[in-house]
Amino acid sequence: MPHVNSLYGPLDPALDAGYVDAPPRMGFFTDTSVCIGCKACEVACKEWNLVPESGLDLLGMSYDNTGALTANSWRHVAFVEQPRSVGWATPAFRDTPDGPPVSPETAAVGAHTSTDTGTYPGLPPGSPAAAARMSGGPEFLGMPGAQPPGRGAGAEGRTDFRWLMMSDVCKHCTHAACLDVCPTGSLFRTEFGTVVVQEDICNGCGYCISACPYGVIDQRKDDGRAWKCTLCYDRLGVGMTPACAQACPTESIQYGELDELRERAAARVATLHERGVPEARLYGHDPNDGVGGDGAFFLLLDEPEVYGLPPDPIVTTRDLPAMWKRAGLAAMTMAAATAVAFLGRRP
Amino acid sequence: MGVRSWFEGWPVYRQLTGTDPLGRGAASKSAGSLSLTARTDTADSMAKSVCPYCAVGCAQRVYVKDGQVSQIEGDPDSPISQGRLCPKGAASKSLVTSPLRETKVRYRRPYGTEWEDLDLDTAMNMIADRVLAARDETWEDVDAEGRPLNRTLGISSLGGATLDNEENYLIKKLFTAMGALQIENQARI
Amino acid sequence: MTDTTSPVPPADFSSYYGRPVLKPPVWKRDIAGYLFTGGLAAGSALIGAGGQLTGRPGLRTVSRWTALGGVAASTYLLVHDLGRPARFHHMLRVAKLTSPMSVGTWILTAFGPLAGVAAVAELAPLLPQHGALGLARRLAPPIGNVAGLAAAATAPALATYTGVLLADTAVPSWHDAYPSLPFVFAGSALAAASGVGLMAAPAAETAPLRRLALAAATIELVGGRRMERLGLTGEPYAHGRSGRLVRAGRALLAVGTVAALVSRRSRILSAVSGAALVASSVATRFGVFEAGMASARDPKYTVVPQRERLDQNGPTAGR
Amino acid sequence: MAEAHPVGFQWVMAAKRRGAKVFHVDPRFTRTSALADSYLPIRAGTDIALLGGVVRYILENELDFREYVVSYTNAATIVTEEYLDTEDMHGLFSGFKEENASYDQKSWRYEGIGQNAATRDTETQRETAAGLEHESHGAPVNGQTERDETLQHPRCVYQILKRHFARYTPEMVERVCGISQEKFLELAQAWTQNSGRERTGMLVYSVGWTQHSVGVQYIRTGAIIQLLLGNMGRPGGGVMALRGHASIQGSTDIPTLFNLLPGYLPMPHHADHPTFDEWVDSIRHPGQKGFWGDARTYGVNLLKAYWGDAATAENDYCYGYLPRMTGDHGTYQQVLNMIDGKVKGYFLLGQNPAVGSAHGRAQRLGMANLDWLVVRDLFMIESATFWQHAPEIETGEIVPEECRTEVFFLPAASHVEKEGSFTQTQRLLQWREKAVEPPGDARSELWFFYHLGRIIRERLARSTRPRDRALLDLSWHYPTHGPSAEPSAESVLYEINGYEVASGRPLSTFTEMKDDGSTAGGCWIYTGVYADGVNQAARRKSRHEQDWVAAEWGWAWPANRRILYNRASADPDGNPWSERKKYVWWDPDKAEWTGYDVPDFEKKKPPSYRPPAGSSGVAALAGDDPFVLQGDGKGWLYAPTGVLDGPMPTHYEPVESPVRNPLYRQQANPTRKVYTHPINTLNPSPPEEHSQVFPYVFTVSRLTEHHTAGGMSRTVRPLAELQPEMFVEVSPELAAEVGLAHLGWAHLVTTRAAIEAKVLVTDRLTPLRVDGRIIHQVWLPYHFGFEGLVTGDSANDLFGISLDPNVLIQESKVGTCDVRPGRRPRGQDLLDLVVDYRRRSGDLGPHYPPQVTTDAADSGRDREV
Repeated sequence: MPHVNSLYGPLDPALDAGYVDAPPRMGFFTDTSVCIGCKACEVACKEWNLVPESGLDLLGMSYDNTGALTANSWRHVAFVEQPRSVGWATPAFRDTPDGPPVSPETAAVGAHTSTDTGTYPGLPPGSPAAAARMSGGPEFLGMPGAQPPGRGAGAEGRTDFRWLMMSDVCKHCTHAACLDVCPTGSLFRTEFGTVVVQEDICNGCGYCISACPYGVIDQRKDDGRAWKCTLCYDRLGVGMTPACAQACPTESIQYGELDELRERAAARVATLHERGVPEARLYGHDPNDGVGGDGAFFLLLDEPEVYGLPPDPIVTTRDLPAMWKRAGLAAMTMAAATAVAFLGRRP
Repeated sequence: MGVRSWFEGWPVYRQLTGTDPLGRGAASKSAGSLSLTARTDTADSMAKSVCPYCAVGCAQRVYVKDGQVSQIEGDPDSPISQGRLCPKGAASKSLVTSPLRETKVRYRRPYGTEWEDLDLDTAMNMIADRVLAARDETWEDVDAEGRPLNRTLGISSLGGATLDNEENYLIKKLFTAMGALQIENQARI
Repeated sequence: MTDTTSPVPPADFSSYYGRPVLKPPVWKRDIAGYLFTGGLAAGSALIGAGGQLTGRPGLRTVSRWTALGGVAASTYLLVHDLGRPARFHHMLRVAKLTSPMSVGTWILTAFGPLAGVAAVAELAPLLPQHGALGLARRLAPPIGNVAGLAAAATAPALATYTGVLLADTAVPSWHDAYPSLPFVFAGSALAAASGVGLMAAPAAETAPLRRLALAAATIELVGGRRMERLGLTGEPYAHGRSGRLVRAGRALLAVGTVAALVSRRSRILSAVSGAALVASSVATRFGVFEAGMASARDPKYTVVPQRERLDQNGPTAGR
Repeated sequence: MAEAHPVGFQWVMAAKRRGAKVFHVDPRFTRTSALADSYLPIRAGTDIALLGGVVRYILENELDFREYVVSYTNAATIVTEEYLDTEDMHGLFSGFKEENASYDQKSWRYEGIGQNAATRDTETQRETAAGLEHESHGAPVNGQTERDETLQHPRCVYQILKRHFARYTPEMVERVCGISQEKFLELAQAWTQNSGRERTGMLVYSVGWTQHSVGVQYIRTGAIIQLLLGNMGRPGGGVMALRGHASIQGSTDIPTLFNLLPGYLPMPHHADHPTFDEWVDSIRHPGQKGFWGDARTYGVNLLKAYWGDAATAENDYCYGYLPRMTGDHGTYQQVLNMIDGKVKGYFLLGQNPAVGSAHGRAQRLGMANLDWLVVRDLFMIESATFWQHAPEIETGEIVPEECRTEVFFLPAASHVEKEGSFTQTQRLLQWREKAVEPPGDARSELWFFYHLGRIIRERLARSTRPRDRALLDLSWHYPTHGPSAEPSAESVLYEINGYEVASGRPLSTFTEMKDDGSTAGGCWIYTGVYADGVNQAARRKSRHEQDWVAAEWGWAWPANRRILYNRASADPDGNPWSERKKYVWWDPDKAEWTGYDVPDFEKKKPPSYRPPAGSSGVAALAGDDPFVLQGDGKGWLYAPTGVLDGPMPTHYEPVESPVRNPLYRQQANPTRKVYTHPINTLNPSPPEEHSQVFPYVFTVSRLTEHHTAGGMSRTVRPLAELQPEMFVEVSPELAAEVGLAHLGWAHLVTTRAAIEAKVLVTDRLTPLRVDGRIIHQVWLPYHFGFEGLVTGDSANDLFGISLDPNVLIQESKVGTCDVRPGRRPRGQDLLDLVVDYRRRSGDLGPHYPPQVTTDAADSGRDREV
């Protein structure tokens, strides 16, 4: 029977999806504070899941030439260059004779770029203004391009710099809108609590794409179906680690039982705070959040939106009962209006 | 498939009768998902290998199905790599199964403008002819003072450092016996 | 260095290279078209039933055919929009209350054949008087009447579920408009169906349609009034291409309704009012559709409201 | 390290998690910098100045690990008074000979030794890259030395070192490297504080360090620091070379290098080694300490393995068959000879010099002037299609219809299509099993060379010419199997390992080798890899089933030893320096060395052992001489012989530099290898005029997403898409100065070539203040070429050819260039552009900067000395 929390709040999703003796819920903890941006996850995923090519254009978004999670990129490593220091490091350019930072301007240029990812909507163009702010750090440093960068004056020199990297992936939400809106049952909850597109079922209706609050799921142009991370459902079934987590050289991507990962993550944040990295925070770990907690959650070093993540997503289906009520009311109004119109005085 | 079993397999029926009324999981699992398994599990064989890119020496497992490489991934047993691979190592399957790989001998004749096909045996014999000819043409027996040289400077070789030790051994052995001295490797570069 | 002649104005929110957080819907215009045809079919089925029950055979016939046409077009558009059209029947694997599209599929599955039978029953007078077909000629009208009423019974659901269809997404302007969309769509469906009736049905039978047009306009405008008041995510309903379409829809609705009310004897004015109502519905549907697309393409509509919520309340917690 | 060796970097991250502090020094802020605790932007080519600063910091503050330094290094050894330092000679050491720009090392010797044991003059050593022989052993020196263990003697190595590095002050580091004093001191403090009994620090470099005209001395400087801090031979210490190719270590151990035979035995030189005995003695240096005393055995075993029954004591084991060097026969000399028409045929075996070697244009023009070229590769690489698609086609320098080179492209087997062993960067051999058959005509190199040898031997079967005896007598019998008659790689490994001739029993260790022809073995340092007839390199015992040293995974040379010189992990008495850092120690109860690893010491020789007077070889090693392959058993802070450009590292500017050497009048390495070939023109550098024509410093390296010349990555879809275009990274300040736009085009010009690239303007690059000037650096990946899924101009085309004197490796990590906005010109206009730059930078003829600049009057402070 559906759980009282079937649409919102903390929940054991496998149990809710009808699995009687489900194994523990499995997930990813992606610790961006140790990510080296090597993209092994992107490649290992493609190799295992036979994911096609996703475009051969230089995007100028730092070292990100993938651009976004798409149907042809189930892992996406984001790169953000910012003129501020990461908590653990000595300011990178202390005492070098440089001018003001350029990262906001180059980010703005990067926002314009595109590549044919072979998917739809793939990598839509961005807004330069917003891009500029991201690379200006949390406090935007002002109008980029308003003045030419200084030449060695040193006074206005950039001292602080950090390069954030983060391997993004499907969040495998506790309350997965993509799954709930799927009209074919192609998207389904596995016994591991993960969310998977069944490629033998999907008919490419595209509803999941609009429903995902993270912009994860996407459609392949040539084949019409929706594709995303399966958390390597086939590997999980035989007790293997997902391809990306297995490849990840620095344990930035950790795979395991979600409960244990959450404990590990909390400890990691505490350690980082102790070591002078107050900007470390978790994202998607909280079962009380708007999607009931993510099966794939993150340790971030900046606001989520800087990495392209929504800051506080709420699953759309939370409001579904209210929506149906409104629809019912509207339907009754419609029927009543028709009745009144016909039952009214004959001309 | 009988009507009855078809009906009982119909997810709507499963929704109505099973534990998953919302059709979120158990009820909507497809035939494909039911039979899904990791292809490493169904491989015919697995070879223990080593990544061909850098010198860290990450261990790889190479899975083979029907005579084709079906997957290459890190070997978790390795004390060096612990099963991890970088993007290059992770792309090893694409490397060895790439459609861009050349699998036929190609020949460009002097002053030619196009590649031509050549039989492997023919190529081997032609190369042997040329090696012997170049050696004879440029052979040096002794130096000006009569000290032995035993060599040819007419033949050069430059090897990549993805050659196996055994290969390097035979290369060096053969060239040395041939008197070919100018044998070099990426290790110089 | 960017082109320093066109400095980038600072934005008041962060994002990843200004790229949208969401994937804009992949639905093509097919779906906007479907919103219209589905609504038209539903409204027409209701009007058909009204005509049937109030003895307006001309109106009944026109509406039944419109309903069938609408539902046929809807089905075509829905299937056509699929990435894998040959797998349209996979929609019938499951019945999911959480999926408005699944619910809608089942509604359509019920409505479509009923509307079809009701419409086909209108062909009875063309059948011969005797023989097997004569039997059919005699049985068809009552079957058609039952079917027509049954179709009408499902019609309001068909007209309004599409509001949920759009609202049950992460698309900011659609989701936030969830209280309004079913009413807008209900009104728009009635307006379109009334419009077709005004154009095609015998003038003598269209009186209810004039009242219905007024009711439709009332429902749509009252229901839709909240859309622009959504704050940031209401912006696309008022601005840009989508805003222009929505405004055009309103204007046409007003024009059509007034024209319908004053047209009474004028066949031409009736037709004009009908056309305006139909056009209004088309414009409204496309406007709402485009507004959602616009809101998904710009990260502002995703990030800013969420950021404001966070700043005010802290992280969303089990509310 | 995160960029080029991500999986190795996991151990850095593991250390960081446990509290290690990570410093990263690089001209540009990389993925490694992003994770480091401190990043030091450095001017490319100034590492010795930085590390020299650390040496000075240690010595001035007496922060060395004194007990280790006194006992295990040559710090206490007294040097002859003939020795003169760079302090006295404007940047040269004593013994410099202008006529051949090389050092007579006689004056560098230890006190009390009549003469350094080097038997070959230093120019010959340079020409034959003799430094490479030291990969497995120290340079020759006599065993017994005069010492002052108080380290007070003015001519003891400790004091010499202190004086030599005295001018490498934090201020000087800042002036030369552009690294602030504050940053420098942070590094020096952390390094010294994390070394000693309880702690060890590790220095990690990638082999870009070797690609400098002073590359060997870079590494020497690192080694000096690690010796002073007691970080050698101990867990968590050492100097870690991150090599860039799967078996590049193996390629020097079992070399395909002109100057080496397997096991670092030198290829004979026509003048120095006319006879077998002279050859052997030149290696073992009679009277010297250590394992090279048995060089004769190693030589005999190699020759026995090569020529089998034909090799007998009577014929000096066929020593006469070996070809002889007369000078430099290295790859760059070969290429210049190709251009001059002296080379007939060229084999390229999985190597792509058209992209991967310095001076790409010279490489391609050389290939275009051969009789024939054999390319064996997986993909159609640039070096196979130079006659079709090279940039020189566009400029008209290569015309296909006029290019006579006959090209054979033979598809190669991939690493999963053949069996064999790779030796990774820590000397660990790992065997690969064959997974599938190679497709079509693809074959292994093993197949190719075995069958080429077979065919050639068949052709010559009836030859009576003496020159063919070496081929006909060659032991060339390897079992083959399968449809394509693939030779057995294990049978080759068995021969490499060595065996008893009579019984065929595989040898277990090289100490079982005999010098009487009763054993044969192809590479003495690899003996044991096939011990007991078991392929030890194929061992794959899971890390979960053994300790952290994991001795049962693969096999490391020598003798499966994982840390070299690990005797130094115990104190002179044989006890671990500390419980935390214990590794190998003396067990007095069992009277033997024991520990986690195979002790790098004679198992039963007690710490208290002192050699009797007059002993030599292994017996001469005292119980506290941990550096068992060094002639005096000590780690060398000062190299009395063997390093051709000086006994101690000295900062010289790169051959192409916009900066006058702030430390000495001597500008660049005076002993570097120079090729005065017309094609190899070099940009002028101070004190010459016109150096401002090439005002910017460029450096190249790898991206994580690509591999070397791109033959294995630009052809692979999931990699190609991750870095799909050639680009150049520039700082915002340089972009403003030159007028470059992010994602726009730029081209870079040197006297060799002009190449174009997309521009990435990034804060990750910064200008540096060097000696009062602002120096801009740009960075390029060197992966791109004109074939493959993604293409672009090759960065290596920009370089000229200047080599390190010790190992003849080219300076391809730093050069000067001009940077201009927009795309480069095409065709003849491109040549005109380069010619124009040559005209502006002096003259049109080939240009070579002077080797010696000590009399240049412009130099700064070093005259005050």
